[in-house]
Amino acid sequence: MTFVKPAVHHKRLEKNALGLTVRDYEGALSTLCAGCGHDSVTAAIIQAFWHLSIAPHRVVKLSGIGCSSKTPTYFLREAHGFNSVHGRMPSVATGANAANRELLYVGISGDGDSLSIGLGQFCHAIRRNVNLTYILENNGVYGLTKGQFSASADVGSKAKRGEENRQQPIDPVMLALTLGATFVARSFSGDKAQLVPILEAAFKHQGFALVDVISPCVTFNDHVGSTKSYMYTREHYRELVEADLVPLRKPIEADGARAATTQVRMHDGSLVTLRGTEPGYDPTDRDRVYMRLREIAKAGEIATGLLYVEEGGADMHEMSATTETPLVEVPFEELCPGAAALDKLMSQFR
Amino acid sequence: MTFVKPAVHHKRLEKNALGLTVRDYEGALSTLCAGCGHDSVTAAIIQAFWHLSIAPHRVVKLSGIGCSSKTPTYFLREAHGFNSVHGRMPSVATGANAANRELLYVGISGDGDSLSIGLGQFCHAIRRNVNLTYILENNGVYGLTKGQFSASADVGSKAKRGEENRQQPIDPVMLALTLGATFVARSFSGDKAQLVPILEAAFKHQGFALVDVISPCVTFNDHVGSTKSYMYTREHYRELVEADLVPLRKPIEADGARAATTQVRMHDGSLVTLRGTEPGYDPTDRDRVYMRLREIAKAGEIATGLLYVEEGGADMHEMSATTETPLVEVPFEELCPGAAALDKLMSQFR
Amino acid sequence: MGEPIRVNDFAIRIATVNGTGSASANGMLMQAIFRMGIPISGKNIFPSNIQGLPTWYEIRVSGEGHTARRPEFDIVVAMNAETYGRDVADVRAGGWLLYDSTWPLDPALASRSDIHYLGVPLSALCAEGFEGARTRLLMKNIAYVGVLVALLDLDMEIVRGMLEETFAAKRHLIDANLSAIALGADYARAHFACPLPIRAQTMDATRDHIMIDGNTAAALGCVYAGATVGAWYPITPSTSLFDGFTRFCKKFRHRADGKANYIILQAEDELAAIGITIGAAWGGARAFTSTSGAGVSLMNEFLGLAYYAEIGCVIFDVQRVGPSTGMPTRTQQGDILSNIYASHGDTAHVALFPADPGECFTMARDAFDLAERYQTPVFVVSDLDIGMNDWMVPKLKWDDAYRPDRGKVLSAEQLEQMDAFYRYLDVDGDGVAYRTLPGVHPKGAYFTRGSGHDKYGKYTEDAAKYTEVVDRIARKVRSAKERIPAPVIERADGPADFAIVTVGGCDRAVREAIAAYAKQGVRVDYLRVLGFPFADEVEAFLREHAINYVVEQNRDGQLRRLLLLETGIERDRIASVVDYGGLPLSKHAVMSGIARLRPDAAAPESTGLHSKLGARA
Amino acid sequence: MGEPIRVNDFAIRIATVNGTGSASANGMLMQAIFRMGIPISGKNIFPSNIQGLPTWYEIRVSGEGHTARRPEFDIVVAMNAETYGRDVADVRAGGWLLYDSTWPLDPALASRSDIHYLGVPLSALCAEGFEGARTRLLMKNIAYVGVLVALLDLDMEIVRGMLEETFAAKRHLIDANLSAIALGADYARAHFACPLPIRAQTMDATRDHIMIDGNTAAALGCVYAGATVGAWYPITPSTSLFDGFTRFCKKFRHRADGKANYIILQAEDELAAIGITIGAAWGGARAFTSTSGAGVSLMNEFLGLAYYAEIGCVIFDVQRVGPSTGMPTRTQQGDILSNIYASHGDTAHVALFPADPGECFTMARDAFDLAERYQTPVFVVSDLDIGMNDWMVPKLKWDDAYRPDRGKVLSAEQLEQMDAFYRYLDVDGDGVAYRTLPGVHPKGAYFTRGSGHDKYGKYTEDAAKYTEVVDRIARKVRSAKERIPAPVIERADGPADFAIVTVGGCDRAVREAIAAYAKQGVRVDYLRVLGFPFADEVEAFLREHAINYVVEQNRDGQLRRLLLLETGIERDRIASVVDYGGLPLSKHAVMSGIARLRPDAAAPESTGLHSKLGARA
Ligand SMILES: Cc1ncc(C[n+]2csc(CCOP(=O)(O)OP(=O)(O)O)c2C)c(N)n1
Ligand SMILES: Cc1ncc(C[n+]2csc(CCOP(=O)(O)OP(=O)(O)O)c2C)c(N)n1
Ligand code: SF4
Ligand code: SF4
Ligand SMILES: [Mg+2]
Ligand SMILES: [Mg+2]
Repeated sequence: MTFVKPAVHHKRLEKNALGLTVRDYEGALSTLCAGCGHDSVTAAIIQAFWHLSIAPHRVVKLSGIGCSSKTPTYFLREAHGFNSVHGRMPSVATGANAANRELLYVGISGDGDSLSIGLGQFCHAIRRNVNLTYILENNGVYGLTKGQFSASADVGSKAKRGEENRQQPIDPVMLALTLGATFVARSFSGDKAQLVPILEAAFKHQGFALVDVISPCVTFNDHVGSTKSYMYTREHYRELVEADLVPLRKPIEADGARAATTQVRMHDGSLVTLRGTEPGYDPTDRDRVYMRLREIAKAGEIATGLLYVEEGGADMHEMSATTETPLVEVPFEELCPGAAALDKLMSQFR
Repeated sequence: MTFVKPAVHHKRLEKNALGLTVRDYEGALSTLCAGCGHDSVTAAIIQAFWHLSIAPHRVVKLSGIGCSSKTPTYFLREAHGFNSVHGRMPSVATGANAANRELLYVGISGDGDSLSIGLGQFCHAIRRNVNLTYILENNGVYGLTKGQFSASADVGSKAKRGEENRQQPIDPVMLALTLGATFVARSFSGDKAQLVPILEAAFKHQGFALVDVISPCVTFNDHVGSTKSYMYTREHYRELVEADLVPLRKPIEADGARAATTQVRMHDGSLVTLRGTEPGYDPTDRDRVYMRLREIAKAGEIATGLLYVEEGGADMHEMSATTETPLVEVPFEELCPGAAALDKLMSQFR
Repeated sequence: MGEPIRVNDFAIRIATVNGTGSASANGMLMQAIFRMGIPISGKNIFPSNIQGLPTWYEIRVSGEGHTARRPEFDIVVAMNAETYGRDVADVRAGGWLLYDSTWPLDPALASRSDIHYLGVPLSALCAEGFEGARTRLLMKNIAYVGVLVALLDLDMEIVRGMLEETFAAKRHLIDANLSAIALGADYARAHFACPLPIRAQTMDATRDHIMIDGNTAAALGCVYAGATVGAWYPITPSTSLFDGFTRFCKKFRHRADGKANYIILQAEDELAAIGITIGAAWGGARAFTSTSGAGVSLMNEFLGLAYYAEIGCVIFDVQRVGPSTGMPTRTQQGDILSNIYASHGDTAHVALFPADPGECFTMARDAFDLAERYQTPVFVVSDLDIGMNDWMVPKLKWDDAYRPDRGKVLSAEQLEQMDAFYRYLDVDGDGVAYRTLPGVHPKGAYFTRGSGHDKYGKYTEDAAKYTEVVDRIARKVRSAKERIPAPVIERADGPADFAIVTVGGCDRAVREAIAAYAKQGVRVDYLRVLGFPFADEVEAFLREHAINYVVEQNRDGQLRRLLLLETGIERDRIASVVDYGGLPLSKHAVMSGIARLRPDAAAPESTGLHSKLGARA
Repeated sequence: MGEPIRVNDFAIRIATVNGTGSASANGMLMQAIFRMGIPISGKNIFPSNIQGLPTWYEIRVSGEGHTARRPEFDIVVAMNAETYGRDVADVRAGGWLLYDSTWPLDPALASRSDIHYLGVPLSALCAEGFEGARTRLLMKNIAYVGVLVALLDLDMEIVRGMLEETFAAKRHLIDANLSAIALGADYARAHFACPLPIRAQTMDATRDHIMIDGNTAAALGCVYAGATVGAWYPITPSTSLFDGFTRFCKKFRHRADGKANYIILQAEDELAAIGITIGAAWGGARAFTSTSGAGVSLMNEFLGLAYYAEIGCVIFDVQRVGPSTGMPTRTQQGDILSNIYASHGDTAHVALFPADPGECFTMARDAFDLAERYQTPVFVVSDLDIGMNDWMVPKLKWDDAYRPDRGKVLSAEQLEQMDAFYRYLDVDGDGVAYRTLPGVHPKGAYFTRGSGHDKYGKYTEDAAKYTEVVDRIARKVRSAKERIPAPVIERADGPADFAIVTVGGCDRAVREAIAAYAKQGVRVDYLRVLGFPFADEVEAFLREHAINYVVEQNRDGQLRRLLLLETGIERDRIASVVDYGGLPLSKHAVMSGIARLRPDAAAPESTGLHSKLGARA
């Protein structure tokens, strides 16, 4: 397909429902390389939060270690952030979410962080269905340690110095589908028009939402021969599903102009409209999605879009029957059984 | 299906090509619970090694920690064994294999060992295609720590004390297929007739061979309500592919009596004959295998057999272009470049 | 027999096969004696396996209140033919071997002339008295309890009462148990002179006490301290801590709508368990994990993060024999240093050292207060002996006036009024900075990281800005000594000949040794450290004594090393007495250890066979 | 100017933006001076980031051969407007600031009256002289080299020769570089009095030396020692060790058929890296991994296994600032204790402490010999400064007579003749048991485990059998001190006023300090530990001195702590002098640290501005 660079909307001064401008969703200045895909993802995140009118301080942003994992500093300066240790963001996010289920959790990771050292935690966060948007900024290399192949490097992909990767890549999308993830998307840092609505839907999703974003590393993996370069991604890009989120606040209008849509109602009532770009693609049929993605991969193309979504699954708290009140807010008086109860209990130990 | 307990062949005194009896393939007395599925797997391993006439001391047996991981003591007393740390057998096996590619490596693990703490290493050993038979003795619980759910516990499966598991299981077979494993089998500790030939084929396979064996824990997970009990497994058992290995030594005879067979030539030239028990099942078509297994799982059945096999893939050493000579045997004189070369090299550092 | 009568002063070892149901029989025996008002303790010496291997249960009865392990067995109940050899050898000279005489004893084993052989055909009696293989097996255990009821003169009314309580509505079980006891007791009375010279007699020393294991008590402490997030990965001997926490939460922590006021996450491994704990603590919950040495080894990187990013969380290390897998069902104090200095780089972690289940309960609470006050990981350093064995301790008490010390947390109101908030600024000059919780207020937002940061929380690679923060952290952690419980100090009557310094579960054996020394006229001062960083009293005490024997259960003298590193004491004034074979400490080990270092010191008095002490099981 | 002429004694700091190609320009400068025969060293102070942030390169030139960092800069080359402020401040009083005068300097920055401002319109010159943005950017770097060639009077023939070597057939690159140099040099000669009072002059002190970083040298050592299996996970600052190993293996280790005589596995994380290393060592290969602190933290459990199961493998810890992620591009010696006592339970690991790349090479070799001899993990404790910076060391040498010490390995023939083989039996009474390799002989088979085992290799939970093995292991590891390289000891002329004890890369700065003390008439004895367990000489040396200053680069005085724990020295005779901000050690830090403890001791002499030393970058 030909790739159309998304129109950049200059909404700088426009205000959202909270009266905030896009600026209010920004963070510190990026220290990444000029042109790094991760910076585009950051921009899309800012856009999505702004667009959804989410109060920045009700967001928690977490990451592991890597260039990608640095990015939480670059958005939402009013959100608590946690740049944890390499590959272990999922557990930290799980714990934070356990303590306070009311906040919105967004985790940023890289392919090294998620698929090498962090593979176990990544898979188990999916299994636990932690209510977390997991953005995997996928560039096929370890950027911060200067360009070694990561586990998502494709067979035959060439490193900057010329070696060819011979190991099978781990595809986070296929893995997530296999592990039962309830929201699986892939996009491209260069396609903000696609990425922003996917992120919006992910933020609304109740449960673990994987957003795998091909995010080229201009310094170590953007050369000819790399399969994670801008050029390669653009040339092999195939959009399967366009997503569009209609937040609860807005009246839902029928979009008569476009056919073949699926609508998924998110936890908070908002609607995601999914438009398959090929006939018969059903983003709610896990197995058919899996097969179609395999075919596309075999054809050497990169399937993108909100590839699979299943709303209504129990997240970690539901599986644990945790109280609706965030645990941090339950008063101590309700937590401590008190002296009398202890005294009574003691008789069982005699 | 009805389940037929395999006939136990008393070959105790029969000798194999090396002049060894089954006894020569045994190990220390088991200290597992009477009736533990793992002991049956041990018996099958002994049988398979004996039948293939593999010299015990040319085998390396490794494990992590757990009841399952204790079993390497119970077979092949003349083989070096390594009971390593919990969940990390794959890396130890990878290293041992790196040092000496000529030996036969068999790793024994449990579902806790492989799918919880060890999930990352498990996946990466597949990705690296380490030449290793990986036997996962799967009982849905942590036996050695007394019966907690493991990551392979099915949704709705009941623990002995009554709690119900609510998390999605991780199915090692589906995972291995997704990750590109070249040999994927599942069997049942109670079905030695099926298990032994699968193990034989696995031992012959060049590369990573997963043998997932449902192996009931009679002490903590064999009650009504458990989906990894003997009873449940027997009742939901579905054999998809019968395997039969014809070692290189024996003349290969055409088996006219059975149709619908696929023959796969193993690395050493021996042939595995696969007989699909349902029409159209092709154990060499990864994607169709994946789909069929999903269907069977959805129908509440457990697919067994040598489910997928692909011979001829490059294993870790081939991908690394390592010399055929085991590295442990390369003489030091060949390894050390010597004083003259160093002297020459030094000029580059001025 | 010539043996003098000894009341409420004996030790029994019961040898069985694990998985055969002897645990409840042994528990019954314990409880009966305890309810007779007699101080008692039980040590379970079990294999790392589920079923079919030798296991021992040791009961110490002591009217004087000594409840340390006493590896000098008056009676050995030998129910496992596989271990007859060592079981016969383990009877003290003059003691009794109780065995199942359904089958004759191997003559080689029957040849000790210095002990009494008491054969009871337990299997045969049960085969006659009961139906069904499983019932017979179980009732054989109850039958040996019956034999001991007669031999030791236990109060049958108490036993009956216990059974009625336990089985409540299940009359047939009460009857079955009672008749099994009768089988044993009647046979004993018919064939042996009952009671034996060693025997039990009702007293009133356990009224305000309970029998409890440390993991259960610690779990209860976590519930009472208000912990809401628990993350763990199963590992012996810490598993029962989370079993207990789960049980108590189910009991105490469900709201009216049935919803849980807590969340327990069985993690995929220890890295995830500590990650979840840190995440939850950072999010504002009282969060903890529980593990053993191997788990702590895996948590090292994360512990360094929590130290440097200043996240207060609680880790229970129920120690077992290490390094590596070691002996998972044996006790040791081998992780003292690896807990306190966990992680690469310069670190030191706050730690509490409970000596028994009572302290597990209170220290669990204290650990959360310290963690939140000092914003740093706090270890509760327990061990298998404390965590899994049955200890007699005063009833646990709770003060309803207690409220958690959350330390310096800024509320939304406080933040609203501030110009700016900086996470790592030492505003009060006490080394502890203010923290904020996520979601509370936009002004409270900051970026937590394990990479270099300055006091404003900003990323830095600047030497001075970096060191300023780590220097404050060092100061902060050192200052925790002010809130660490003071050491237990007990002084001899008059000037001491020497001092013993110890930690954790060594307490009982050391006290018993000191009592024995006192009887021999040797005066010993006693100190037990309760936490790290050491309170000032610790060094002051050490300085009082020319020689301090540091008694602990590890090979390399880790507490002694810690004292050497973290106090100013001269090395010659602290000497190591170690015992690290994996069994709970005994007076004997303490005294013989000291005797080895100090030829003039009294060796433990002996009432029998000692040669193989500790080397068994 | 009044400044006296100082030949071959100056320090330059070059401030640029990372990712702009200044590294090769700085390297050219270094090489030119080195080839002029003048001792030199380079320190790269770089950010943990890939492109666009401030980075500094420091060059120390010292005819006397002092190559420690000297944070007192005669010339600062300020090429990064973002850091002009600190760069101006970092020029010593009387020194020179070289800046790009294409744009005027902010008057606030131009106001130091005690330094000389040398403005060169580098951008303008390059814009004129070259085409294309990238070329102009690169050539600007070469142009400042040109300026320095003129200012310092570097030998232009040497520079030309270097360029011809480097670009060989690429004439146009040689020409471009030469003209960029000419641009700078000509401008300097036209506008400034060249050379400056500080300047270079050809000498003959580097003839038998090379410039190399420690990671490259260590990698070469591994190749020469016959390592065949390397497993690693990328982490700064250890990554270049495996880059080097890969490069040298490609060069030296392919057989005639093109096949590799080695295997390098990029593991999925550090747990896998050490697991692979242990597996390969167990399988009989010389195997190693390389990491930094965070990696070692993750390896703790596996290291305990290797210790207890007695598997000899080699771990390079190229230390950076910790705990946690810390400052990944700054140096520290913060992992000394976490290396040596890695793992829960009682452990102690053998360690070697190289001081420079030369020792990285020899100690890599020694580490494998020790690992196989003592069947235990061996650390090579390097750091970022040693590992990644450019050091001048004598050419590496190799003795072709060297053969690996495989320790006690039984061959098939030996096994064939034995009745029975037991893995953990102390046959020779030296604490080291015989081992066998998989696949060699049926009689050699045994079961390796991290769980309790007796000396026959059999599983055990028996106290005596367990302790027998761990006691032997303790003895074995202690005995390694016999083969640990002896400490470097250098004595003052006449009785010493005090001693300095140090480790690793502190060597150069400490020696420089000692030389300075000597000039002031203060006599200082010197000891540098080369490994652990400490050779006996270490304690003997400490005992000779009333006071030993232990100089090291971490907050808590880890070497001092190790000496306290592992020698018998009194605590008052070892005092800590620490520097842990992440920059390579300087004489100044050593002397001012000692002066703080010892008011009578001389402070470092000063030639200029010192106030912000070390606090920069
Ligand atoms: C325990 C540990 N090991 C290794 C590292 C070094 N390290 C930092 S980032 C990184 C890889 C990052 O790769 P990726 O997640 O793909 O992020 P990218 O930089 O490509 O965005 C590594 C190996 C570390 N920080 N911690
Ligand atoms: C690091 C570490 N954590 C925890 C344990 C405790 N542990 C021993 S075995 C085991 C689980 C074993 O489960 P599985 O692999 O399924 O084996 P099974 O016993 O069921 O055969 C656990 C958690 C350990 N040995 N090491
Ligand atoms: S190195 Fe690659 S991933 Fe890292 S900031 Fe630069 S372009 Fe981005
Ligand atoms: S506990 Fe379960 S898995 Fe372990 S030995 Fe017993 S039956 Fe087997
Ligand atoms: Mg990446
Ligand atoms: Mg299991």
